Amino acid sequence: MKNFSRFNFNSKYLLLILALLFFFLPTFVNSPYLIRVIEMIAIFSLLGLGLNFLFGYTGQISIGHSAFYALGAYTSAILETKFAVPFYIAWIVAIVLTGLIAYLVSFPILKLKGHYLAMATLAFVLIVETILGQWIPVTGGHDGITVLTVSLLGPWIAQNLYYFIIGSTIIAIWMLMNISKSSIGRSHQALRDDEDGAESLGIPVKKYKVNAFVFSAMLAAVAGIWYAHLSMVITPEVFSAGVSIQLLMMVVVGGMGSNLGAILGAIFIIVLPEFLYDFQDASMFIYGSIVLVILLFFPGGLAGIFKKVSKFLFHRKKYSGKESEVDVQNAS
Amino acid sequence: MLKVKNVSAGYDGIDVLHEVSLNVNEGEIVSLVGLNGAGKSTLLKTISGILPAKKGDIYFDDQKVTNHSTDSLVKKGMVHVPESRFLFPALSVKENLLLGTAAKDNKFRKLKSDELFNFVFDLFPVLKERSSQRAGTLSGGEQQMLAIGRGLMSNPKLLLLDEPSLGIAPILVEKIFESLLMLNKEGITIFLVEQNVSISLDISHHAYVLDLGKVIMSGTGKEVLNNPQTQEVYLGGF
Amino acid sequence: NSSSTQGSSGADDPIKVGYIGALSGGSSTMGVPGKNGIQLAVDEINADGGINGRQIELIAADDKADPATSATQAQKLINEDEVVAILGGPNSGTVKANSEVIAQYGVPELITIAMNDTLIDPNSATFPTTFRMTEDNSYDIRALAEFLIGEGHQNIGVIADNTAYGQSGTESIKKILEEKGLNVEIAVDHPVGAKDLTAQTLKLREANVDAVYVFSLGPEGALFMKTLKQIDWKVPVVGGRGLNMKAFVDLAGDAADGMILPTVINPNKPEAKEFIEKYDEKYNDDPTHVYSSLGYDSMYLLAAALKKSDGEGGDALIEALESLKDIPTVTGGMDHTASFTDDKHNAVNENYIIFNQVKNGAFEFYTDEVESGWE
Amino acid sequence: MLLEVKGLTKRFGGLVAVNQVGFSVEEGKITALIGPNGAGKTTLFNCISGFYQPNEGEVLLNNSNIIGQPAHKILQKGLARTFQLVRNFEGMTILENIMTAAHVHSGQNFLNSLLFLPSVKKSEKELKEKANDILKFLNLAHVADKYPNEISYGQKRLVEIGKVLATDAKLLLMDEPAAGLNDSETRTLVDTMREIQKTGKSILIVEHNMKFIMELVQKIVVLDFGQKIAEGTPEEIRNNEKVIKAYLGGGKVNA
Amino acid sequence: MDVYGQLLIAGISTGSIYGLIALAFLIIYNSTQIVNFAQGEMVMVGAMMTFFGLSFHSFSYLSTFFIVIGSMIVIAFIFQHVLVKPLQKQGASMFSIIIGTIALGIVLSEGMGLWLGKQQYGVPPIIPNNPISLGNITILPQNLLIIIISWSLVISIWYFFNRTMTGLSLRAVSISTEGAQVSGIKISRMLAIGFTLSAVVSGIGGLLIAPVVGASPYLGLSIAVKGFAAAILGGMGNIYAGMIGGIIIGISESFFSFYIPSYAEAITFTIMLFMLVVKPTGLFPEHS
Ligand SMILES: Nc1ncnc2c1ncn2[C@@H]1O[C@H](COP(=O)(O)OP(=O)(O)OP(=O)(O)O)[C@@H](O)[C@H]1O
Ligand SMILES: Nc1ncnc2c1ncn2[C@@H]1O[C@H](COP(=O)(O)OP(=O)(O)OP(=O)(O)O)[C@@H](O)[C@H]1O
Ligand SMILES: CC(C)C[C@H](N)C(=O)O
Ligand SMILES: [Mg+2]
Ligand SMILES: [Mg+2]
Repeated sequence: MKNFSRFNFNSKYLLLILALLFFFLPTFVNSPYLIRVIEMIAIFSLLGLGLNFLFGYTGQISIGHSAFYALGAYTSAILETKFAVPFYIAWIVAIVLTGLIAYLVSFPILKLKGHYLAMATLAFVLIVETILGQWIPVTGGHDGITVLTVSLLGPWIAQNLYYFIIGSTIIAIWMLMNISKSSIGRSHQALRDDEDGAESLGIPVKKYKVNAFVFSAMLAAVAGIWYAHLSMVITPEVFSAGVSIQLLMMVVVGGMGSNLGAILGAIFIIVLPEFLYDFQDASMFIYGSIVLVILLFFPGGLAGIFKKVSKFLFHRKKYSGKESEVDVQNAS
Repeated sequence: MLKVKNVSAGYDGIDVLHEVSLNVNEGEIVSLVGLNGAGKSTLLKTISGILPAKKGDIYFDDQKVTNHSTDSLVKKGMVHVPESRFLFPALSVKENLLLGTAAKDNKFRKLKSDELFNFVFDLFPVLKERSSQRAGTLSGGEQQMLAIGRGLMSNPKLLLLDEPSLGIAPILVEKIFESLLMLNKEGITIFLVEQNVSISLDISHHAYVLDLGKVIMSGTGKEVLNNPQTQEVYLGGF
Repeated sequence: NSSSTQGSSGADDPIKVGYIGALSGGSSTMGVPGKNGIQLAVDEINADGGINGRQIELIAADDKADPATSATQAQKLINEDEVVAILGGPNSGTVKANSEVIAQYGVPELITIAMNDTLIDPNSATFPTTFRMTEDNSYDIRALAEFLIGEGHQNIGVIADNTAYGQSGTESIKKILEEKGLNVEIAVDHPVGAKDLTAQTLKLREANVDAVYVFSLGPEGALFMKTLKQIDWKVPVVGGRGLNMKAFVDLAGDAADGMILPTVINPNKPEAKEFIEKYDEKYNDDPTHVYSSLGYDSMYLLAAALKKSDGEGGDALIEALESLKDIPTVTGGMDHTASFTDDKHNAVNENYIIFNQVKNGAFEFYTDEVESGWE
Repeated sequence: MLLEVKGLTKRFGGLVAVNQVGFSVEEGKITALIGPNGAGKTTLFNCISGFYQPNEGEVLLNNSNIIGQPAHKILQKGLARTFQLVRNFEGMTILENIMTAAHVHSGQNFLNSLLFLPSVKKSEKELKEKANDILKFLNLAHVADKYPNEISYGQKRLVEIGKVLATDAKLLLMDEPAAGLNDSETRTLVDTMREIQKTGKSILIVEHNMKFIMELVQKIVVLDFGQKIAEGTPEEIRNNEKVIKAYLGGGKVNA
Repeated sequence: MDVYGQLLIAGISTGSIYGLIALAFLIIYNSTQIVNFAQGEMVMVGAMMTFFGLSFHSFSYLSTFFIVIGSMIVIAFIFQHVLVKPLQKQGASMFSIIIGTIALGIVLSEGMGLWLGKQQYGVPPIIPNNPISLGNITILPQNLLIIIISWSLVISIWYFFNRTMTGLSLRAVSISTEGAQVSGIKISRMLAIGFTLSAVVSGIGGLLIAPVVGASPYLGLSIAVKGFAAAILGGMGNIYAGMIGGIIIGISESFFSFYIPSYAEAITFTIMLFMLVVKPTGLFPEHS
């Protein structure tokens, strides 16, 4: 169907090349700024991939994804800084705890559908945001928590955090790629299209929804951990409901239902503003307009454009052949 | 009353109908038969303006109405009861029926029922019983009755019916066809797509056979029904 | 580690200075005038021959009041644009996020507007190179505490918004007022964009306080004043810096009359008057001139240090900043001057705060005889 | 007995849609459920397949009560159903639709799919083969790569059948599989159903097409106003006065 | 005792604002199935145009009212013809349309900010704002006005949707466009009515709240969240439900703000979550 573009990395080789490229990038480019931008893209890709799986694949809307992003970041930061827990344990606890909370929340929440689900997830992030802002002894309130990355992780890991971030993102892409070409992936799409229909074919709809919810929350937790250690200070604003809305926008602009789209969306949302500085006051206005243009003229999102371009470049013959076929039909 | 001239139409660049021509004269019942996928529903959708015609022309009451909007055609008296019914599942039976009158005058008028209700309720008493039930919870057959009932509410001149017997119990199918005859006698022209050819051709003045988007045969209802080819393809085996 | 590579290039190249603040979103009410004030100063300095002959180029980055964006922008200004110094914006939260990044590179940051108490600590390991033009919340609060004592109030109630500004303000108010022997009977908060503050107001009234300290921004502050009027509770009110918005008096109408609140610009001061005229002629987007004047002063302060370091960044500039002494400012009392030392990174000195009083729906000069300052 | 329904009742507010109905389906046989519109046939199907909770009664599948179990569990126990109105997964091709229907017994789960273990790869291949076989069997091979909204109504009905076949269920509940088909197509469907029966499956059908029913089934249960009014062989039912009066009518339709 | 009465009055008047925004959500939803995430920005446009008329140009209230209504009609037109129609034409999913409304919201607030400035502006009250007392309880005339106008709007629009042919047709279009088509309903006209009505209600909302909370290009989000919550809590299928949802949220916020202000909003949202879990399609289910 046209609504959901399902363009994906169709080869593991492409992924491998990407992985190698990003692993060796720092040896060629010596720009901390560029590295930071790539790190932020990777973090948002993790968020986008998870959300896309939940939303583009399973059809469960969430306007509360930044709550899980926050849970990952805060849990690891609190454990490391307030309880002196070694970072590797803190990270595992953060991911597992976020998954657990997602699991508990998903039971009542996933009973809801469509707009009701949207509101419930929005309420969830607003509640989490309030707690982060008000529970001062634990979360530091709006002053947040300062994470002294170097002393917590040791200089070597702190210096090479980039590889952890990129590595985990590549693994996440690989996993989702696997899902999307397996029967599990199709079953998730099936319940997106018709819940009763899926249920009648033996697909445990509820369980699959919960799986997707928990998995995407855990990916968000990983993103949160990276963000906390990269930025070294976390405050509730970083994880606000507004960020959740941005994430949703990112997935749709990238191309709903497409893993590639989630990544292109992340690039878009991080990089575009960098180009808009020259417009100063008008930058957000232009940003919003560009999003509108993409939605209006490129239904498949950025992934759709990407697909078209690459089809044009690499399969020129086949493509133009098909095109002319259609033309003849139209003319007749 | 209805003239279809060399109409081609289809979906997304793929033509389903190829230069179809046919006529429905005022006061007649005309049937269209054909195998699954022949393009019968596509033709009805093209006539009623749901689907654009890519080529050819459609005349209604000697007026060219090719690609006119569905609502303007309903206003002119052409009503389509589609195969997929397109009811309003969340609205009550009564509201569904009322909406059949939407085209008549769309002022900010207050809702009220009129004698048309009684006509439909006489035809399908069960709808009266269920008048405040949500259409979405009706049984399959009840929904079909509601779709036909809604079509009748606008007091049409020409009724395009796509498989009215779909999902209807035998005893009621008889009743529906009797009513069609009655409606026809009252002056409503009917263009009918029906799989149950033995009964539909039986009451039709005229019939066309569609195959792969082309009209391959036409004649009076009886002629088409008794044609050996029809017998084999459409009645084969029973 | 890379501070030696920063700054000084060719003698004719402009000296690049960055500004990170909210240029869009709600906080742009402060961030944009801040930037314009800086630009006004830059234009004047350049017209005047620049920094020892070199021009200043201002590169402004929009952080949308988002901490994550702010940190990335800091990275960009330092690594790509190679600025020698960064002027920090109006939101404490984003300044906090970017100053950690900036400090890593040994680049000095001079905060223009943000007031959180914890932003400045010359002896901290994480942001030893952060400076601030304006003073912190505590400075304002001390001044108002003295005022409250002078008026004979004892039991004080606090209402604040639940942002970084309001929350840290409340903490500081509690601490300072108690220190000064006053009693903070109750503190309530409310979300930004609240449409109604009846509950909070009633709660303060139930607590029987002698005076109320409002630490919210303009619109909610006005809502509070209107609610006071509605329930007919005539209690003396003092406010925080965030109320210095035209929206506050516009919305409050006569409900805010009599209220005392601190500001940084004294209309009777010739330098301030001149600034106001120049600024309004060019931009006219900051009716209270609080944020634009702070930006303006910040840039002059930085320029003074750059002259000393001869356009050099890094340690040289930090040293230069730390040795600034008695630089005149358009903000502050009649003859206020600013200075830094190696353990005083807040620029202002005694005699900085001015009190306004709201009268007939406008801010009016009340007094610059304000006892205040550092402990 | 493969399926036994006992004293089943389902109410919607004041309306008793199914009223104390009991009947059984024998292994390997095709049984029909007929009755006027609104008699409660679809409601009964929904109760048996786990989509509705009946107010009273039991449903025994292989002698164990399945009431209260979720629909997917009931399918895993071997009972599959089609819907009266076709419902396909719009975002997938017909082939993928069928593959999805075969998913339950594929052995794939979230974890092994995440890692795409060799077993998953193998199962994917098997699913595809199985789906292709089913499409061939139903004469739908040529629409394998089309999307559901691109095929005709009759084809959609066949896809519905394809899906329940793919689930490997032993007992298939079909709601009006012949609706919208013409006589010759119905004839073909009869053959198809017999083929299905030969593979050892049992079928319970709701259908208004009497030619189809009389030709195909071994036993008929008749509902009217939610109650069972008759049960017997096609021959018995055809001549049952009550059934003629309530349902079959004058016989013109069933000529 | 007067404390509770006062809290109740406060809850009802903020609740009425939420209810009014919810009404605007519900009008669009019940005529197009679209949840308009730019609803808050539409209210913002109403508020900013009020400021524009009253403070910028010192027009009278009446002319300002017409300026607001006029600009809302323009926005409704843009919304329908530039955003929704093209998206629907390309067969975009519900989600894409929601994101489209979010993007439109950004464009509206940023565009407004570029035009009239990104400040927060104060707007004078419509009627002299001296508190009226009812026994021990007092209320501001502006709040009373909000309550009266929003309730009358809800009642009249409910009547329109449920008791007139056009209203029924609007609901029909939202349920099934195909069904509406074959019933002879002129869909584009219905959409235009739905969009305009919703935009006008939002504009009136902006006009009413501007004197209370001021006008700023960025006031949309917070107000939309509460309005959306009110609509969801009430149930999206009923025009009046949003007002009741709004009142519940308003009163809950008011009372919890008294006892535990820091968590009042969070508690209100938690209560809403619980209510949703019990009644997954709102207090007044979509179709009773
Ligand atoms: N959710 C519901 N609420 C109220 N009434 C309902 C509901 N579902 C079904 N009904 C009613 O129950 C009766 C039985 O419906 P059911 O769908 O089982 O009939 P059926 O025998 O399948 O008829 P058909 O042959 O027309 O499909 C119908 O009259 C229907 O209107
Ligand atoms: N929305 C659509 N998009 C693309 N192709 C379609 C669409 N609808 C129908 N078709 C194709 O058009 C052809 C004709 O379909 P149509 O529904 O008109 O057939 P029909 O004669 O009514 O068949 P039936 O008896 O099964 O209802 C079919 O081959 C079908 O695959
Ligand atoms: C009100 C402003 C002067 C203070 C600023 N919002 C801060 O965060 O410190
Ligand atoms: Mg058809
Ligand atoms: Mg049925």
